[in-house]
Amino acid sequence: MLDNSTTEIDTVSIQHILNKNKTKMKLSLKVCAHCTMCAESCFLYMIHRKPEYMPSYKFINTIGKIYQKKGNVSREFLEKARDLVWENCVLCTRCYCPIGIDIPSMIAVGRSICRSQGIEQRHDK
Amino acid sequence: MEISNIFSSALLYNLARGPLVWISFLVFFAGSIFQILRILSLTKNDERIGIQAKDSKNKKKPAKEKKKEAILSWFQQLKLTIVGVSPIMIIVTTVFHICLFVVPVFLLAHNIMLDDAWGLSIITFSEKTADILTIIFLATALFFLLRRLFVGRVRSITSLYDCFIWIIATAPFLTGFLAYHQMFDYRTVIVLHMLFGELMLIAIPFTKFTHMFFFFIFRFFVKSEYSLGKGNRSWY
Amino acid sequence: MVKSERKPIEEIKDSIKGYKNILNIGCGGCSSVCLSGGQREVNMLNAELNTLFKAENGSQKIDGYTIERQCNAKYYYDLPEILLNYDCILSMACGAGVQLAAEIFSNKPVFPAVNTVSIGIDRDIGMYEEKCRACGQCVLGYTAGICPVTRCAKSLFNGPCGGTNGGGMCEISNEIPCAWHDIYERLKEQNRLDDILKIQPVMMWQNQVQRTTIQEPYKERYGK
Amino acid sequence: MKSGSNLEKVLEAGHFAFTGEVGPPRGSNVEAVKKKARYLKGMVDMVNITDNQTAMVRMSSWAASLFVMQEDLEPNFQMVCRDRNRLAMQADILGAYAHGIRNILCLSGDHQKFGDHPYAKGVFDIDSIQLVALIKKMRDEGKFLGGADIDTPPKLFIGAAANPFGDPFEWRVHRLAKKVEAGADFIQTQCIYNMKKMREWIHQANDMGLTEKTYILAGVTPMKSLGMARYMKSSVPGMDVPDEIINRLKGAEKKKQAAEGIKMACEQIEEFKEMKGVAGVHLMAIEWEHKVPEIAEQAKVLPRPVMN
Repeated sequence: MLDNSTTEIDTVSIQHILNKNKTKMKLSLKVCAHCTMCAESCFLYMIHRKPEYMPSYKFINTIGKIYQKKGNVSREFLEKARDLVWENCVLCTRCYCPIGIDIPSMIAVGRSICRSQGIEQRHDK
Repeated sequence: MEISNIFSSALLYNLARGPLVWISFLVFFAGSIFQILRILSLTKNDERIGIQAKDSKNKKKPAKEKKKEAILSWFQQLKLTIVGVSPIMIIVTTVFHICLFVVPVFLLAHNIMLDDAWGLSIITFSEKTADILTIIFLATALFFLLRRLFVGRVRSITSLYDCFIWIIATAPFLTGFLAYHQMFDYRTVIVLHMLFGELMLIAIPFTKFTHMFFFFIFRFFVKSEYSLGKGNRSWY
Repeated sequence: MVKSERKPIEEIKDSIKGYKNILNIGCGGCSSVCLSGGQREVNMLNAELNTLFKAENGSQKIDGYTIERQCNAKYYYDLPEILLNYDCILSMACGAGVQLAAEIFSNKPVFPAVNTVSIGIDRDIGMYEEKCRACGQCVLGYTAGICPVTRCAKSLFNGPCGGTNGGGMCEISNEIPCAWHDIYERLKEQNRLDDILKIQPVMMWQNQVQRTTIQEPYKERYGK
Repeated sequence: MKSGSNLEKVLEAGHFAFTGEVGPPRGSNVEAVKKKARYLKGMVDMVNITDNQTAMVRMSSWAASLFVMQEDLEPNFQMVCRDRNRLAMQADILGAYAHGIRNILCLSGDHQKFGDHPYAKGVFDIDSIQLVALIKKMRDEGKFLGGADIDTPPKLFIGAAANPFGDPFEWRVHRLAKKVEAGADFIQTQCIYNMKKMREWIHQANDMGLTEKTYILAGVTPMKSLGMARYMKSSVPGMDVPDEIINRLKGAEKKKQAAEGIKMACEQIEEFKEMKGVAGVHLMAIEWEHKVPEIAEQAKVLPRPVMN
């Protein structure tokens, strides 16, 4: 079922990026216990104290959802994802995960998917 | 036939305690090996990531410097780790996972069955200990559930799937507990217990439970800032 | 990115002597990436310092706060209010961050807690290699992507000196590869040796005065 | 004549050149310099005055050169890129020339790490090849590096060093070519022990026509003892000491090792005299200046030609 707003999104190139990182990403998404123990390791979470700054929240709601929808996401979705992977994350690569998930690389894939659709970091904010 | 009758039927009972046990163990072990190999295949035993620096090849190990006397006691250092950040969570999760493993493995009843089948058994807890551990397990599981439902940040990333996984993990213990105490219809409860246990075994390699392998491989064998071992593997 | 390492604890402690309430500001940028001054290091340093303070007389106290990047004023939004309760700042950012913090909070003393080491790459977790000295006149094009200014101990531009040791190592250490040996080998492989047969003229060093970089599209805006 | 130095004249006239070396003292002891110089008087065509050799602080090269001149010896002012930026270099060149110094040797310099001030800031503003080009520009164009005209340009005979042994070997002759192209009038090589490699290198230089454009003086350092040979092999950067040298010294009695060392050096000099492309020998008798007359005698390079 295709959403109308996905028409301007190049799903094929998103899927290409998804496939390139498939095994690692899917496995990481699968094993995440949703325990939220990563929260305090993010200094942005410590400043804002909002779930949207939790490392797990950031990857589950970007790359996680994109995998779930197999790349069929709307521009609005990616614009929201942009804020999660750029505004809410500086990719300082210091997130703690009790299970050992490589969160920064997931955020990085989220960024490259956004970029592939011309959705880039906002500098005017 | 009423639902309760299905679960107390002899057919299901025999199925659950016979072939289904073997099938679930088979699936569990085969699936586990598959998952472990798959996870390992995602990493490589490489000294360095990316282009190798020429010096890295013939770099001698530097002589060990005298370790500076630590300012912080071991306890203070521990407090700086995740243990200090989320102490309750760490204690609860540790207890939860230990019980999850030891209760079924060292349970007397399970070992008697093992003995019946193969004539071998391992040390077991007394029934009373097992009972207490089960209660502790159920309490920690309840803690997780409440946390999932009522702590905002946890709820923000909770889906139905998480609840489903929680049920699979908790149900064998709950039904085992009920069966041991002969609450409700024993026959129904024990069948449910067996079915849930088998479901969990099958689920381990293919669901979120896979973090059981992922944890050991990534925290001990893959190097990262937080690795617990001297891992020298890295993501490819 | 910029690589830095923490100063010895004695030096840090000595620098903030006499200040009661200290705020340790971490940086989520480079010093966080190179494990020298992110939130975790802030917590670690503070724990150590507070332990030492307590052991002495307990009149000093240090707290921590980590911001996105200390080299950009827009990330300082929370700090003015927080700083009302503190009489000095310890910064775990690189030299650039420390200076901006000192400029923004010019009424408060700012002390560095890390030594800025280099512009480098991440060779491995906790292992960084210097790669660039920001000389402002990049020569990597003819040196096969190997910087002679950084990697050659004598910053030579026209080939290896006479000191190279066996196996292509630098004269200063048998464990440091000779930059020019590597340049030669890589260019040979790429069949580009002509690049270094020409005599390279002297460098016009660009890093001898403080530089302000204005990108081309912004030149008009800043009236340059 | 580019400079009119004694060395230039000797080489121009086609004589086999023989040059020596003196290290300035670690202090202001004038007599020490002069004493060392006196041993070399009449024995060599020119004497190199080292410049903070091995990065140890010593009397400055140009100052020691002046004292050597007072002893009627022609100095070769060594200049390393480690200690001076382009301003100081040009200033020293002008001053040295004004005082009558006519030869200069351009070197990168040992890294400061080896010396007594290991944490000094190494200048390395320009490298040795660029220094050669700089001096050539001052001499031939009469211009500073910055382009301004020089009132009375320094007419120096420009030297550069070469190490035929450093890695990568194939590159070494190209580096020589760059130095020649930059304007090196003469080349003094690193101490040579590995004659096989030296022959190969000279052969390459001949093939490339480099030996026609510059004079190559082969570096010779007599071994004082077995210990020195071992030290040179293991600890001196860029040195190639083959095992046969060590073995030959081992074969000699301890007391006769020095004599054996001198004998080996003389054999080398004999070979260099015949080697096409080698215009002379640069004898680096390190802290052994008093032995130079004996070596020169034994090497049959005396008497030195007197030019005018």
